[in-house]
Amino acid sequence: MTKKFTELAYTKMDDFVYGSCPNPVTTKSGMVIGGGLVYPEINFTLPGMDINDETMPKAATIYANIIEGVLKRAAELYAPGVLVEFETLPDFTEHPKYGIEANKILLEGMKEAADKYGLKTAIRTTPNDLREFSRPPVMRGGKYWETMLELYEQCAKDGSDFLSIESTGGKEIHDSALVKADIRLAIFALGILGVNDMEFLWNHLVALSDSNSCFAAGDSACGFANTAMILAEKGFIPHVFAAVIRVAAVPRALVAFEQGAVGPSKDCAYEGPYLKAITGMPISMEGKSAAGAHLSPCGNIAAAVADAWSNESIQQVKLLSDMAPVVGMEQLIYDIRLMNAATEKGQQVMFRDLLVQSDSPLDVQAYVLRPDVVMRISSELVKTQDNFLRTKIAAKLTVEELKKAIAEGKVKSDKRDLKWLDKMEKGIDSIPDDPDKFYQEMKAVLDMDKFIPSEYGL
Amino acid sequence: MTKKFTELAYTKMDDFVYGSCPNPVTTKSGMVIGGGLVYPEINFTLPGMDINDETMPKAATIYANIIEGVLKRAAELYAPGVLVEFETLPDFTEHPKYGIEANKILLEGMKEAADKYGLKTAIRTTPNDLREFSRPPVMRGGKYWETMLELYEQCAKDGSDFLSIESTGGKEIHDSALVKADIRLAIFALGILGVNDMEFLWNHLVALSDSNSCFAAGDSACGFANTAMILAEKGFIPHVFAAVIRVAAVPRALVAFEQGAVGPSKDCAYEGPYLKAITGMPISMEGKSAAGAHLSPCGNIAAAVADAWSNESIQQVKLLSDMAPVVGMEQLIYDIRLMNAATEKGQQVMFRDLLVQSDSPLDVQAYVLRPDVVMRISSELVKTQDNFLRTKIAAKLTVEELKKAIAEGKVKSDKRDLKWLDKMEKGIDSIPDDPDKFYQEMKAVLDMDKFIPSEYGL
Amino acid sequence: MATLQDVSQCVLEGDLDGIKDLVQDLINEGVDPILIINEGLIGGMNIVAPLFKSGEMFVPEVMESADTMNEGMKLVKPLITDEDVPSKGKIIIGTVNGDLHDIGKNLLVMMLESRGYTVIDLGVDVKEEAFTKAVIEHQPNIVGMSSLLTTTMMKIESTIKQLIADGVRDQVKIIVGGAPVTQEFADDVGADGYSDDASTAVELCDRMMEEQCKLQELGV
Amino acid sequence: MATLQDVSQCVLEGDLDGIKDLVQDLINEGVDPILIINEGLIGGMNIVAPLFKSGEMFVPEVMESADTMNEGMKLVKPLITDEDVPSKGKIIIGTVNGDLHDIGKNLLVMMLESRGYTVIDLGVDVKEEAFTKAVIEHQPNIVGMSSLLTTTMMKIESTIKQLIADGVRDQVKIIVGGAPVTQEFADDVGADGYSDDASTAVELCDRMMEEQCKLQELGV
Ligand code: B12
Ligand code: B12
Repeated sequence: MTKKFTELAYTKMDDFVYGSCPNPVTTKSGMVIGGGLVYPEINFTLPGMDINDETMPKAATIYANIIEGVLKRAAELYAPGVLVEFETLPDFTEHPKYGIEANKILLEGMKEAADKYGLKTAIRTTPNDLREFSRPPVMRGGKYWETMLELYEQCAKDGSDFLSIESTGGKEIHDSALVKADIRLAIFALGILGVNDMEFLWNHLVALSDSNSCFAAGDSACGFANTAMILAEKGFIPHVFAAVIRVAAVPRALVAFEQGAVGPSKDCAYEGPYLKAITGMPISMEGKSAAGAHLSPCGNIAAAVADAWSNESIQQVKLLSDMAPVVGMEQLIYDIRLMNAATEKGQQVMFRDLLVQSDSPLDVQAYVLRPDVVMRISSELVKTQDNFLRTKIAAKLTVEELKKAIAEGKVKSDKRDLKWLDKMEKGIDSIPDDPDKFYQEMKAVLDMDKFIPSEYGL
Repeated sequence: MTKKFTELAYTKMDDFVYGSCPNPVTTKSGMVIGGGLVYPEINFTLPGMDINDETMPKAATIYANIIEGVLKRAAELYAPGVLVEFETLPDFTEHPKYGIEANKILLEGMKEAADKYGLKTAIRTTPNDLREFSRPPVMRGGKYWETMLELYEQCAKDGSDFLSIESTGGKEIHDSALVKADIRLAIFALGILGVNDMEFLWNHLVALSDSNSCFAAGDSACGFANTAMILAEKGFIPHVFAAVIRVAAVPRALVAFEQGAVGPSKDCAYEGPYLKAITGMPISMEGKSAAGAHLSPCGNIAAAVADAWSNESIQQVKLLSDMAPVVGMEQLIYDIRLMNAATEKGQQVMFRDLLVQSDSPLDVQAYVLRPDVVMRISSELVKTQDNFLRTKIAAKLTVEELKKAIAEGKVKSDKRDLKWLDKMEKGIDSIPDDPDKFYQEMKAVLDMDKFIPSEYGL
Repeated sequence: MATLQDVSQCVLEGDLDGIKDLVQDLINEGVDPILIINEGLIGGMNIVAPLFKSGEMFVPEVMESADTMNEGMKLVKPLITDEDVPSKGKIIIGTVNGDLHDIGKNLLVMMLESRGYTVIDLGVDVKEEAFTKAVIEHQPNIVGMSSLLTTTMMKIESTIKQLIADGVRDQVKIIVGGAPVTQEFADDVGADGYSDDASTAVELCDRMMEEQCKLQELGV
Repeated sequence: MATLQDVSQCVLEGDLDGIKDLVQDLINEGVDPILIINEGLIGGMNIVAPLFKSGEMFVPEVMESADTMNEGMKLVKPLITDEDVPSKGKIIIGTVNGDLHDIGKNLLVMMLESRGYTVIDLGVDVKEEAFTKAVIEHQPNIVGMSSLLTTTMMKIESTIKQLIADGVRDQVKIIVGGAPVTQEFADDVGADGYSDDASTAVELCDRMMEEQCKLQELGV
């Protein structure tokens, strides 16, 4: 019963642009995400504090202040609507009552803003993946799984519009792949462990969403590709490695949509453009206006085909003007005003190309987000339905694209990049097309204390 | 010997665009401000702390960390150059040795970045206007004046590229004009007190710059028009009042250029577009990326004709990604990348118009920054050389522009706006064209405890 | 025939010309001056306050209302003793040592005055000792300090220390505010209250005064 | 004939295949094993460290160098007593209670090990008591705690309190780090050191160990 994506959602490059997509999603309040306008997606988090029964009232007040502040500013700046994300901190998932309470506070704040300003809003609830609290992670049952579902279900019932997660299946292996810049290990983690877990997880989340009249929105390779991006940004691993991981993470994220997710995909999923190209569903992205959460080499290009534009998250601390989330809201709104103004004038493609042009020659990670690159690679990915093979192909094609781009001087590169691209190419080519065979090969090097094969259906 | 501006610096609207101007300025490091590219102007300030001999080493370390951090990030993101602003906190002007030390630390950090990354930089040194520490302010002599000059002179000798100030002459009267929304009083403060003080002050600063081979860059109506903007943003005074104050502040700021300043004008001088239209000299502006310093209704349009793009200033505090000034640097660079990418493609006018279109229909303060409005009003301002009359005309024309725009539905307005526009119009019309006559009239309502006429040549 | 409601309406509208006749009428009719003040004049400002808080009135309008109220007061005050002039409490306010930011503080003063407080404005750049001196001289219920600079916020702390050293800290409640100031900072330096805008600052003072009354009733 | 410099070059290049022959050669030539370790193997890592800090080497390359060093160690270690194996000090490291962020801590572990420290990695989500237990068991010189979440940074404080309560706080130096942690926070909760990246963290540990040595020399 899973969806198959056998062809691209776009035939014309000019349609592949921010703000609109073939399969928009309409929220309870009537925001049409992917229907033409880019919306701001606001994120926030608590300042330094402990979470327990004693401090929860304080945390509740902070959330109430945040939502009141950001929506007030959004109304003052005439936002066309606001997507709110509640990404839980671990305590709020471990103790679902905390998470449920905070989620309700946000829903109330949204209702108040609707009454007071007529502001349209919607909320994405994103519990953190609790399952990794077991070491090795227990993915398909047990108390963490149950607890997580409890939070999802009640938030859905309480009125959340979207459910998301940054799931971590396979991360326990991928972490060492990253610091070793070991592409074979990474592809195993993403293309076998990650993909298998996504099938299990999103099958459940879609069912849960369907029966509670909310939307399953999508996942993020945050624990994989964003960790890689941060490590590359700190100069710890080659940028080309992070770029390849980004694209290799696409098939894993795609699984959510095969299982029935409808978007907008998670803001921190920079693999979003590929998802949009393949599924035609709306995506959320983050870039320069998320710099308070993490630095990145894709500040502008990330917006090129985004349908929601996010600040990723920032603590409730006071800056000189106002609280940091209010500042984030203001910046997001000005960004989307500009994008939407271009659309209004029919100049969205031109604006998209400026976003692209401004970043893509400067970093390989930005380069792989170019709409043309996205389309080229995606058109190959849809030719197979095997998500492991897709992962391998994604990595291989990215290496090829980058070699070519570097050779043609289309993107700045580090003198060490070619060596690493060669190394990755060799690694990828040594991977068999059959996942079982690959798993057998990998057993020799896998740290079996770190993961439980049966939790991944192996 | 003062310059006269008798005609506009532009004949074609399409030339009036960000990044370039008829009279660019070349820094010691070879950055050409107004020569085609928009540069980031980075600003920062200390976190909560006392300043004294004991804490100065700590403050020095903080400044050293800031400059190292921001220039490293600028280099990583391939900034074409960076303008650094050192805007002193009062202690650093009152005790010039502190200010001189901090300025030197920044200069050293800039040198290091040049050596390490080949990054071009320049520094604007902006002592705060110490003269208002006397109450009523003593503007033309005394210890505060001497102290301030001491700081300027040494920083210039040490290698600063630009000297600026946010001077406050007349603010002691303008403050109450603002909270009363009293346009007559405001015009007196700006057009007589402000203008007179600017003549005195900038005559000195230009001489000082000339004899120390640095540039006199320009002033800002921060204490006048930005205070108005902030008050309007908080809903305390009508937005239309703040919009009129903005334009009424232009003649005052122009005085610096008459005295020989060459730009780039101060970032927080949102009156910059008028200055550029009239003088053809480069301007610095701030908008959405300065939201951490203050919220504003001009986040995008502020960039429309900017030659440097600033974050105004933010404390050295840690956000989740990095220190706040580093975050600011990243955001500025992505903003200017986009603007410069458009220029590269020859699309700068189109991009300018998007910046304009995205804000100008939504707030009257944004509306008065429209390039066409700027040109129209400026072309009237150059017809007289009397800066008092210019101030009055600026206010009058702005009221007319806004009435027309509101009537034609070109800009959103509050239902109370027309009443206030009428009120202002009456007030302005009641002002005689002769400044002496006006001063005589005003004597009846002026609080003579608050200012010393002779300090303004009255 | 003028009513108390006419008076409060007149205050609301900031009708400086109309207020005298209305108040004089009521005085002539023999209405209790205290009633004119509380239900007419201050009554008007009680309508103004929430309108200001919700953004429906601008500061200059509030100031006109306050001026109108004061104009009315001028007529009524001579009819009652000084002690009977209702004051919600006495508040001393200043921007701290080294800081010249004025406007936030001024708005606070205006809002407090218009809500019935007696306010002594010490101005800007107020040295630590000047606060003590003012406390001794004016015996206020509340001391307010404004700081807009990260490098002067510590002066809030040094001022509180000064008040302690001078033995007057316990006589007053201390409230603080300004751009870099936060509730946490207020707690850290031992202030009694913080607010980020003038309207809620008034509410804060109201709560403090109520508490003080309760404590007095309890004889504490 | 192999030289000590060949060994360190081999470590720098992360040449896992070449190291054995080189080290064996030196052993056969009768070179002092301690010298092989200090000047050859660790010597190589001493070149690696600054290259990593300045961004000229990537983590995977540093890891290869470290692996190469360890491969060489395997041959030398049997020739000397355990006490003679040089260790700069013993460090216990973990990500605090409730926090699963791993990578920053892992990099720290790797850098410390490759600079000659003996590191015991307690993993992630390490409860307060588990830190105490590990201190008692391993008697480290330094305890490192990593926290990446604003809601787990307080666990640094509670862990330090636990160590105090269990009477082992004074036996160790405590260093802390992670995204929300700052020097100020470190000072506030009573940690001894903070660093925002792995390279300077090693330098921090070096300074701490030096101090400890000096104190020991003084007989303190
Ligand atoms: C990668 C990442 C993840 C990965 C972790 C992968 C892994 N195996 O560790 C995944 C996706 C799993 C993840 C999960 C979550 N994360 Co996370 N994550 C990040 C991210 C993007 C980068 C962290 C990282 O690995 N950096 C690279 C390393 C090398 O740097 P580092 O950790 O800072 O370490 C260096 C220094 O700090 C220092 N150091 C570190 N520790 C120590 C210790 C000592 C003693 C010393 C001296 C030095 C030191 O040295 C290190 C090397 O130079 C950060 C963003 C950020 N700004 O940090 C968010 C971030 C920390 N995560 C965040 C959140 C919210 C979460 C989740 C709750 C999200 C969710 N709802 O699912 C979960 C929580 C999981 C849990 N229970 O802990 C937030 C925290 C917000 C907050 N309130 O604090 C952040 C800041 C992102 C954001 N802005 O929203 N995350
Ligand atoms: C206008 C302004 C000025 C004007 C002041 C005009 C005047 N007459 O007051 C001028 C231009 C003169 C000025 C000068 C300077 N300024 Co100034 N200024 C501002 C600005 C833009 C707005 C302040 C304002 O009036 N707001 C409007 C009022 C209504 O709001 P408010 O002051 O916050 O007050 C409200 C609440 O905070 C609260 N409140 C205030 N006080 C109190 C007290 C109590 C007891 C309570 C309960 C509540 C309360 O109620 C008020 C009403 O709602 C701020 C930006 C900002 N984010 O605040 C910078 C800002 C404060 N200034 C700044 C700086 C650096 C300076 C200068 C040093 C600049 C220079 N180099 O010349 C000088 C210093 C002068 C001095 N010695 O003090 C920085 C401070 C940075 C830092 N490190 O802290 C800021 C943050 C701007 C920035 N981001 O760079 N400034």
